[in-house]
Amino acid sequence: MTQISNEAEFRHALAGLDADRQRAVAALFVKHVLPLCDDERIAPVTDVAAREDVPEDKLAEALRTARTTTTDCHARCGAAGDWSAQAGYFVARAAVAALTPAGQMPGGPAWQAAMASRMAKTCEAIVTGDDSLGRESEEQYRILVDFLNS
Amino acid sequence: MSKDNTLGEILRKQGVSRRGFLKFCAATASLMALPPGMAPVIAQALEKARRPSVIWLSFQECTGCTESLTRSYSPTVEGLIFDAISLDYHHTLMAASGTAAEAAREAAMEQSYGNYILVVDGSIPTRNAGFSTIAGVSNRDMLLDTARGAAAIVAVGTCAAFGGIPHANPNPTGAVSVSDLIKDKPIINVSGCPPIPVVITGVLAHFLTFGAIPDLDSHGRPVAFYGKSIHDRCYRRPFYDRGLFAESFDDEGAKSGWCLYKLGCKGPTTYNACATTKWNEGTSFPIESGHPCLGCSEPDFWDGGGFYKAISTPTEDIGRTAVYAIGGGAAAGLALGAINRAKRNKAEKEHEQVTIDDLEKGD
Amino acid sequence: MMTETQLLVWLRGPALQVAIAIFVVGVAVRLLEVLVLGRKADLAEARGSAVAGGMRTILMRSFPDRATLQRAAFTEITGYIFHIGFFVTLLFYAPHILLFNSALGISWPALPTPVIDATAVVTIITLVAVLIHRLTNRVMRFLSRFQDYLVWLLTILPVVTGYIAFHRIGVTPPILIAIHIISVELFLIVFPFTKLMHAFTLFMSRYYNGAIAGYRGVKS
Amino acid sequence: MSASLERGIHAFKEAIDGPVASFFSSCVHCGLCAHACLFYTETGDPKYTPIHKLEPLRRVWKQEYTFWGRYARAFGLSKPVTDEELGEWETLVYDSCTMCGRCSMVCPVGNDIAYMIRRTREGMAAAGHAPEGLIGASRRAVTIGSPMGVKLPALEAQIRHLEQEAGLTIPVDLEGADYMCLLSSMEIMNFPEYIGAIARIFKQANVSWTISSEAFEATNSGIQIGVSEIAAELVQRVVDAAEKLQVKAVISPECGHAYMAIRWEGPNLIGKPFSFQVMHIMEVLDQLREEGRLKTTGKEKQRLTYHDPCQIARRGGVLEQPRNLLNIVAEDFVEMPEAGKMNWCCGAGGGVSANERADELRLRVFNRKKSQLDAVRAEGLVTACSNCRIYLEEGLEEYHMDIPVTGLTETIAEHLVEEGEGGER
Repeated sequence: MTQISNEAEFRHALAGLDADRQRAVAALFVKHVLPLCDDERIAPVTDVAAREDVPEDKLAEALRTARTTTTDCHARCGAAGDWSAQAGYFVARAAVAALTPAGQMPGGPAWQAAMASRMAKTCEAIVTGDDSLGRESEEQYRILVDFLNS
Repeated sequence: MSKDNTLGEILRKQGVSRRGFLKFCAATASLMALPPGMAPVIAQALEKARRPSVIWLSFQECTGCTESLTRSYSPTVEGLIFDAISLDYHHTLMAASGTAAEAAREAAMEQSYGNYILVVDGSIPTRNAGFSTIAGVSNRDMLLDTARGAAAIVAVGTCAAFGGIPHANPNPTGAVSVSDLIKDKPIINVSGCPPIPVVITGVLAHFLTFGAIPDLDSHGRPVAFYGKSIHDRCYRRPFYDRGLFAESFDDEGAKSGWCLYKLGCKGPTTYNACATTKWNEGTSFPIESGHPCLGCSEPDFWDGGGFYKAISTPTEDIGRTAVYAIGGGAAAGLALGAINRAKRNKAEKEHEQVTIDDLEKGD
Repeated sequence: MMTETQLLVWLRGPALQVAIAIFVVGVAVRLLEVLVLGRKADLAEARGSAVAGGMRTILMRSFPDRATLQRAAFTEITGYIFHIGFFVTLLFYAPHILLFNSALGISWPALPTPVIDATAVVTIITLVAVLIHRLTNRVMRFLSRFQDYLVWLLTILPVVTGYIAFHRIGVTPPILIAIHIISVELFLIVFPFTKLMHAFTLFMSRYYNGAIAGYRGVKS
Repeated sequence: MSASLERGIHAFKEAIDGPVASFFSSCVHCGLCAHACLFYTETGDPKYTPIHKLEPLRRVWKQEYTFWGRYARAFGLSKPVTDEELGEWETLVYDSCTMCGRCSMVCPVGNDIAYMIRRTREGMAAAGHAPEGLIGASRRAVTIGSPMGVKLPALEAQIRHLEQEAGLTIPVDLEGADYMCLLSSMEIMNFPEYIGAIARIFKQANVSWTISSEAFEATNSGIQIGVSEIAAELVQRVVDAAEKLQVKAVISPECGHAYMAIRWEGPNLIGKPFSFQVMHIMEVLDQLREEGRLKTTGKEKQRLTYHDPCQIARRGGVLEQPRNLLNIVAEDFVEMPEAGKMNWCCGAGGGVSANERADELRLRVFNRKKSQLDAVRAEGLVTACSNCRIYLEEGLEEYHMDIPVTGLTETIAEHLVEEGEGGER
């Protein structure tokens, strides 16, 4: 039973996964923070990411949808920023990371998806001021451990 | 030779063969740019021409024109023509002098009133009659008096045609040309300093043949002789066209006969027949002898900006003007610049702070 | 009535003096009006040398970068041709050199007259092409005002009248030379009030441009 | 006192100096600047010709600062600038110009047109003709401290997240540190990984750095809208914070106009040289690389190309550094045609992105960037300005091009050698 208790082990474990498994665990991270995003396009896209045997074009099409959503909800330069909208933006970015083919993302899709999901949680924390939500990384370690053991 | 002989009889008496006479007429026809067919017409007219009476008045002149025309060392066909006319009055040439000379002139005027030819050389002083008089009569009065009965007037030489050298700046005598004083008579200006002999006789021949004056250009000069500029007919033109110029009077360029533009040649702005008929029976003409054309057949050639300064050079000291202008411009520029700078700095001092609330237009 | 000789003497004399005076004073005033306004010292920490940058741009801006050359080939090429043609005709035609020599005291060898003649023809044709381009090209037509067309005319006239005066086409030559001199004097008189000033201010403009960029370490 | 035409003209008068006068004297209406401006090349509309955008300033120069112009005005021959005209010119000066300076690089007589646009905006803003978006941003920048309203608590939450979850230390208000890092709101909101990246890099290279809680905002809406007083106020905050913390240098983050504002315009805005250096983050990283303090491993496999942000490269002078850095983390780094100091703008700089009215035009002219990218068929685009980054993403999205865009600092951070804490990566 691998134990993951810090960032290096977490990254190391993720890096060890092959493309499909990275996508699957990334989908789990995204699902975990999905409630923070009110853009309905992200949920189906995350499901596509979660499925094992998905044809290439389906994945690419899902990626394009996720990218479009990211572009739509990023904070506009110079406009008054809305942190809850930002949370949705980061969930979308997490979905994009999950669906991006392995070689194109520095650090790998799963790790990027995890980082983006944590950012979504931070944005939520800024809005609610409730610091307890800050332990997203522990949640992700647990998700990864369950995933590796399943 | 009495007056009633025809020109033809006189010439035969002097031994000019019919063929020689016809050759002269052909030469004159070609010279006058008349069609070859005109040669017999000229011959016929000259044959029958009554000996025209010619009065030659010399005013402010240097006798160069007369000299040019009457060189005695070689009898030329022009000379014969000249002898053929009845020159009734010419200071230099006539034997009589003093009152006899004037009497001859008055006699000639009365006798062929209305159809004698008045030839004038020299300009006419107008500022003070005393500058130039003949037998106590001022040039001006004599001209006006003699011109009244003239059939035509031939102003020989740039002085008579345009005022020439006496007219040159500052023109102390108030010299003017014939056409400045006489407005009601046909005047043929045969400019040049002196003019080409064959041009003078050519004009006379034309008048004798056709009884009218030849086509004239805007300056009253016969187009046949003054239609083209020296430059157009200059034998050195190819050098000009290729840009080969003599830099000084005895450099390689000058020795190889290159264009004299840089030495002040006024060929391009001078109208005369020098380049074609040349001088001294076709021996040469100024440019051929290596000296730039002075433009002597043009009005005010004496004040034409320097005989040895090229046409393209300024006639005033441009360098000095530029230096003064730079001084003036700099001063003005600094002053105006200072005003601008003060205005801009004042604007900055009076700057009204713009805050975020001032970005909206006034409601 | 002024005779042709008097006209030429006047044109080459007082009239030329007036034209030169207006030209020199005008240019001096325009240049000083710009220079005296000056420029505030840059307080930021320099990365490169402004002076080196300025000098460099004065030279290098004459050579367009490849992409601009491709995009606006016509403007660039015709621009070079008629500028070089204009200056070669002006500076290397023997009689012109006499003019500069008598005004400035310096002289230099001339090019053969047929070369100048050909250059003048090329310059005229190119300037006509430039006018057509200014009338038809979207951007140039949009930008052009009356002054652009006036300056075009005043620039081509000296070359055309000079060509005609040399080849003595039409009216009597002294008038052709007079017209040529008049067109040059018109060019000189109008010069300081129009974009012809670029012949002088472009050095300052390029210098400022290069200095601003050079200060920041960019070769502009 | 509300904005008015009279104040606008007054600002124009102040804005005119030697260079402006020289430039207007030199323009020959040749139209070459249009061919360098993507707003013209992609629309073909001659009104976007750069020099034409300066018409109001030109007329004020002519009527106020030339003998001939004043003379003509005295005789009523000249056309004074009217408020309607300024209204008409607003879209030309703000929506269709990012002050990218490409026109300034090609003008054959050397006119620095971007220099003059920056000054024209001083008059436009004072005359009340600045776009809504920029007015809002400037208001927020002055009142809240960030054009996007990012307050300190939000930044602190980000910092907390980075410290607890990524185990990094983000020193805030650390007096005597060597470097004080500024952040742009865009980074804090959209690309917070930048903060994580510099934290990791500086940790590895043991750089002493800090972030000031009083002045963490790098952007400067003042120079975008064209109100030097606002720009000076924003710069002064950074100067005060830097001097309070006695840092040796301030690091301008991955933001184009922020670098221009603090590095080049800053001292001139507040009227005195800085007591500290100003460096762009890429200059710092390149310096670390040279000093061997930037240990990276592995390289990006996909074909990467780099977008030079105009205010950093062409107008800012930071050109070689990104190349040096990319060459250590990218195997297949290719340059776009006309990259470097002649790079084409992303179309969103100089306040255009904050101006909603300009969105449609901005996306339309992005086609120029597209054709530049098409020439190298890149699989990844790296840049060093978060505004460029987000609007490159938007542009690529609009033209259906699947090219991920990443920040350079972040890409470097991904390849850092992780020492200690759980061994080799």
